[in-house]
Amino acid sequence: MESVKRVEIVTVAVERAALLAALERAGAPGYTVLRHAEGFGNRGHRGADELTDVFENVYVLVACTQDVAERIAAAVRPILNKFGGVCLISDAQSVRS
Amino acid sequence: MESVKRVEIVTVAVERAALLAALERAGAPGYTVLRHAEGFGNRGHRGADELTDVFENVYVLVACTQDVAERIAAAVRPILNKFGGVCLISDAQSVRS
Amino acid sequence: MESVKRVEIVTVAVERAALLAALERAGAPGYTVLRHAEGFGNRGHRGADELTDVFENVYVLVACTQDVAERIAAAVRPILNKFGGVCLISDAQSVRS
Amino acid sequence: MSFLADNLLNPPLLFFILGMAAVLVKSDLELPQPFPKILSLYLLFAIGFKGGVELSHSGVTPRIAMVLGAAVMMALVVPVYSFFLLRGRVGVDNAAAIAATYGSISAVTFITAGAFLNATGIGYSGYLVAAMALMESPAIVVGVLLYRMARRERSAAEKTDWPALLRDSFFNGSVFLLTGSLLIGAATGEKGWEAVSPLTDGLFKGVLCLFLLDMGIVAARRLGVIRKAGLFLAGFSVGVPLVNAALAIGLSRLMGLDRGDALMFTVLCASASYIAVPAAMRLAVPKANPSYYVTMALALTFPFNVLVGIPICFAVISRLWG
Amino acid sequence: MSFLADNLLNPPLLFFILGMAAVLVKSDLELPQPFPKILSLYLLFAIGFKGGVELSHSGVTPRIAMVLGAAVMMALVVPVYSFFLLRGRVGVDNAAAIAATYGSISAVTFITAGAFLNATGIGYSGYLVAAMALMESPAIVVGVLLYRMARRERSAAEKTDWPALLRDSFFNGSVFLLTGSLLIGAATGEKGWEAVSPLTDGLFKGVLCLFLLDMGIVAARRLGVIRKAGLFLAGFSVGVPLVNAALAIGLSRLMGLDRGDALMFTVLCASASYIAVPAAMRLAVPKANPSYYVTMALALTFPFNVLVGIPICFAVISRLWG
Amino acid sequence: MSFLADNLLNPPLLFFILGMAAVLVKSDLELPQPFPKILSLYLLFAIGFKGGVELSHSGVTPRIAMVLGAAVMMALVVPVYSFFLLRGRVGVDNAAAIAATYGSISAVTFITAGAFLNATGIGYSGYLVAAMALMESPAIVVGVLLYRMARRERSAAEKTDWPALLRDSFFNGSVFLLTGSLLIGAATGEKGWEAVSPLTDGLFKGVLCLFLLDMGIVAARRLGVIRKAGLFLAGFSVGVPLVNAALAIGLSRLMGLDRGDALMFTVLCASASYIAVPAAMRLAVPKANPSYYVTMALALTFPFNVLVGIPICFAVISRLWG
Ligand SMILES: Nc1ncnc2c1ncn2[C@@H]1O[C@H](COP(=O)(O)O)[C@@H](O)[C@H]1O
Ligand SMILES: Nc1ncnc2c1ncn2[C@@H]1O[C@H](COP(=O)(O)O)[C@@H](O)[C@H]1O
Ligand SMILES: Nc1ncnc2c1ncn2[C@@H]1O[C@H](COP(=O)(O)O)[C@@H](O)[C@H]1O
Ligand code: NA
Ligand code: NA
Ligand code: NA
Repeated sequence: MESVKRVEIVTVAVERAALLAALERAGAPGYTVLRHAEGFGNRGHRGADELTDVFENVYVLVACTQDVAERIAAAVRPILNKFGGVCLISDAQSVRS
Repeated sequence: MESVKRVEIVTVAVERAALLAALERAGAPGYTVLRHAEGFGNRGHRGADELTDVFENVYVLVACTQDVAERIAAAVRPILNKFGGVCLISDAQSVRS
Repeated sequence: MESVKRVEIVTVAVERAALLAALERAGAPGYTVLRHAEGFGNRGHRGADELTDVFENVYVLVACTQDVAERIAAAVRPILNKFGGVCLISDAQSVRS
Repeated sequence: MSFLADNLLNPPLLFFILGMAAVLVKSDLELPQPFPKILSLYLLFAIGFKGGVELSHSGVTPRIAMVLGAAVMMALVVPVYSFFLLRGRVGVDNAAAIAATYGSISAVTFITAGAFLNATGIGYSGYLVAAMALMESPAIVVGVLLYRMARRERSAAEKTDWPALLRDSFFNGSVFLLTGSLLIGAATGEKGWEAVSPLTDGLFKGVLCLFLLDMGIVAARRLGVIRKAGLFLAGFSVGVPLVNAALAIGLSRLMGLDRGDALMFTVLCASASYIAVPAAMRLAVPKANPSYYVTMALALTFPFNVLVGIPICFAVISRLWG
Repeated sequence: MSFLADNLLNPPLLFFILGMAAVLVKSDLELPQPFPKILSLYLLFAIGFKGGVELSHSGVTPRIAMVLGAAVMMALVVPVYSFFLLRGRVGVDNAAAIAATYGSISAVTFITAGAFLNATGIGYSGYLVAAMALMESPAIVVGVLLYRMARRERSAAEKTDWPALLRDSFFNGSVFLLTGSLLIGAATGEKGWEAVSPLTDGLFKGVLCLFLLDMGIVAARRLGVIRKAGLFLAGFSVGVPLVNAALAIGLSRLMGLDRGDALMFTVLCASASYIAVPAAMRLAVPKANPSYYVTMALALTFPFNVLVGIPICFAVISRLWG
Repeated sequence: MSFLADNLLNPPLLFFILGMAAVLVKSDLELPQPFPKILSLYLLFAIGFKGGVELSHSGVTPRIAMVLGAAVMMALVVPVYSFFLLRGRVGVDNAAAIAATYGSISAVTFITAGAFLNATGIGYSGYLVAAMALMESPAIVVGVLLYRMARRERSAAEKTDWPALLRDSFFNGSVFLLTGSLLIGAATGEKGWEAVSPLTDGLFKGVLCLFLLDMGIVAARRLGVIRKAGLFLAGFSVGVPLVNAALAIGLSRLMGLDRGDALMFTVLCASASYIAVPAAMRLAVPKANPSYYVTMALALTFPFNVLVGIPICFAVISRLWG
């Protein structure tokens, strides 16, 4: 078991590729992506029931070190500012062999 | 960075609209919804492979203050009692500009 | 409210059935499954855009006691070793009636 | 028994069996979600439109009105007698849910019977689709009424949300699409039919094959849960449809239906719902166990009807009608 | 007004209304994702291929080149005048996004007009599909240019990522599939048509019914947000398409188009985009509020056009053309 | 080289190229999941059913039995020689997986070859679909056997779960659906064909266009990973299919197949699996790197075969057969 940071990001689906590239640049050792997230926030309801991806969100989970988590936070902040969403950081233990 | 509560709820998909309305009434500043969750619990396996939504779950994540989290817990409890599911509350740091 | 462990597992989709069976054997009182997860890790990008399930991941969330979490960790480790993925354990409060 | 064998040479039936076989040999074959839901919407759209177009030709004659009345009557009577048969054995909650399940109908059973008829060269009248639409919801309301009556004394606190229940019963997605397509078919008649028939008619049987393949997979997966239901409920899943079929055959004879219409009316009465009813029951009778009522309808009654029930009913009708 | 009633006996239109009705009565009917996206890809593929095959017959004559030029001109002019109409009322960001929305086109409106024409026995020429493909993107670029010019002084920091924007405008999925299918249709001609027409032609109207059913649901759900937009924008959503239609009818007359082609050209100019434009605006003008521009295009202009605009334009054209 | 150009005027091929182009210009065009999986199930269902119906006419003659035997033999021989070619270069794990990949077949290559033939006015016999079904699994078993033999000495701990492997090889979804549809087609013959052919035959080519559009996207995305594979494996991806094609053409001549059947038999031998094999290899040889074997089959061998291999083989066969 090893202490890690769990970083969770939700933002607009159209930024998915840009977000993942930013995560890799920030040194994320891996990530898991769940598409087709719906949501509600400052920009109203985002329905995932539309004909375009514009109203769809994406959810990404990263397990990483404190260091990388900070770099991710810095990289994600401008995306959140421009397109909306949230980024949560919490603690976890990672099971590894 | 700001300390927040992460509230996660899993319950039956047919209650999605009612759950989201309850969250908004309880003051959730936002939420993220992942549909088509499968699961297992007291009511057996819920497969998401059926022709009806009856055996499907929904997963919802809310980042909010301690206060709102408590109100959400109170609002969600009767839904969980009637329809099953879980509600977990944990701690996180929210990255905000 | 009751203190529980949140166990999250991400691994390859083709191992879903084996993983869930392992969770039940380890005494998980329930679990929630999100299919069609994409990801990145030691084995490269896993796209979920393929014609086969081979490049798809599955995300599983379990709320359980410390005890069960440890048994799950032990059960999941060989799967992660063989097929890749992550398993994170964190703390939460469970809302129950 | 050659009519049973004939039935089995129908492609849709064979795909149903193929689906069951896939589960048996642990193949990973599955139709990915939401494909099965899409196929099911397609079938409702197609069958509703076709029925509507035919209704636009026949109009609603007194004879048709009578059959529609008989259909609704069966949808009201079946849940009542089923409820009293069941409540001693499985409790009020499950009894209400199962009663509603057997009072309502299964569109896919109806459609499969249509394909069966078609293969024998016989047709059926479009108003039977209207009968199907009319039978889907009332049983739900009856089931919940019975439940409320039996429960009254005990829990004043627990209250049924009637507006939500009626909405779920009468406007639930499948009922709404079927009825809407029927009305649009009736309104646009032959001209509408020309526009949509390559989709709704040409592809119908092929799509039915794929849908039954999925039904076979789903039914076989559920079979595992059947032990929980026990012998009584397993018997109920086969016996009650047979009783309802016998009643329906009698009524058909009385109303002077022809062979095709008689079979379709019979199949409506004998089939059990696993789409509309469970959705409503979750809300109205949440303590009823879907492992019982869905499994019975989907994994026992449906396979029984499509494999055995339909050809038997047709054999009986053919003999009686001479 | 009988032409309005006629229009309403078209199955696709009736399914659009059925979708709206489903939301009104709170039915849980919905076409599960990604079914609507698939239907929309199908429609683009089918309409593009067909247009291409027809182009392979006609070739690109000077007359056709002129119409294509006029189409692009309208796509450039409409966003300019719209922007200046709007910026005082809703700010530069929203003005730019709405301007682009109304300069670009809606393929489904075009397709619905084609089905309407078809029901009256009139056809239209394949090059109009090319006009549609050409009109989709330029308005986006104009909208963003206007936005950048108005913003210049204020924010030097904020920069448009032009390569990304051009990619999103010209190579966005729907534009790309439509154009690609058009080119392939043109390249393979009659032989290609034979191979794919059972899919692209036979099923077209039936699929359009299902797609409009979904559009009805989505549009009705969005109607709730319309109050936010306010009376001015609601007026804009109906008024500007009418103005554009009038301009287009005049241009059609000048260019000597026949009735069918005139209607389709008019519909392109009068329709507003809710697929390609929003996707590009999210990136280029992120502060514009999609609750405004998407709702206007989807929940007001689209229903207005398909229910009222198309038959009115056709009546006007029929009268003028004599 | 006119046969190469002819091939390129086939709509399915052009859509494959369109898909690759979409990735190249960074368009966001994609067929949303699970649409591609559904299309792939449809193609297996359609091709299987059709093959079965034709088998019901021809029966299994000694000549057909011989060809089926030759097909299985090729599926056993190809992985053996491939394994020994590869193991020195890429290790035992990757060698086993790649060997199995090239011993097994790609249904879509087969189908594309059928469309190619069809465009030249030639048909092929239904039993070749049976050959395809028979060739899909054995190579998987051979690959894993070779792997176990090479590994024996080293790791007694690591054990192959043979029941799971055999299940994955012989009952994996795509093999199961293809074989099942074949059997149902054979059982229901002409009557079954009539019922399903509007779906399975009418739409076939159009659906193939959409599916190849997706294949083009997926293949082009994977192309990026190819550098990892290196020149040796890239050469293997093109060279081994050519060798297998040459062997198959020789065998076809020996067995006296006609031109159409010879081409289809050749294509089976020359194609490489990217659906059934990877699924089984993940479990049985988890250390083999899918970036190698899937990329080779999907991003090199498949495009090579459909763009160049099929027309070349056909030209050679046409010349040899005179
Ligand atoms: N407090 C929150 N908790 C969970 N998810 C949120 C929260 N706020 C925003 N989101 C997600 O982020 C998306 C964009 O947020 P916003 O920009 O605030 O509209 C929403 O649609 C939600 O999916
Ligand atoms: N301990 C648990 N951990 C994670 N998810 C759970 C747990 N218990 C229940 N669930 C989820 O909640 C749904 C309903 O739970 P239940 O009412 O206990 O059957 C299940 O199908 C799971 O998706
Ligand atoms: N650090 C990480 N954070 C989140 N998810 C991860 C991480 N590492 C791996 N994963 C997930 O596990 C899958 C398999 O991981 P791997 O075996 O490392 O390639 C990846 O495709 C991701 O979905
Ligand atoms: Na019934
Ligand atoms: Na326009
Ligand atoms: Na091969």
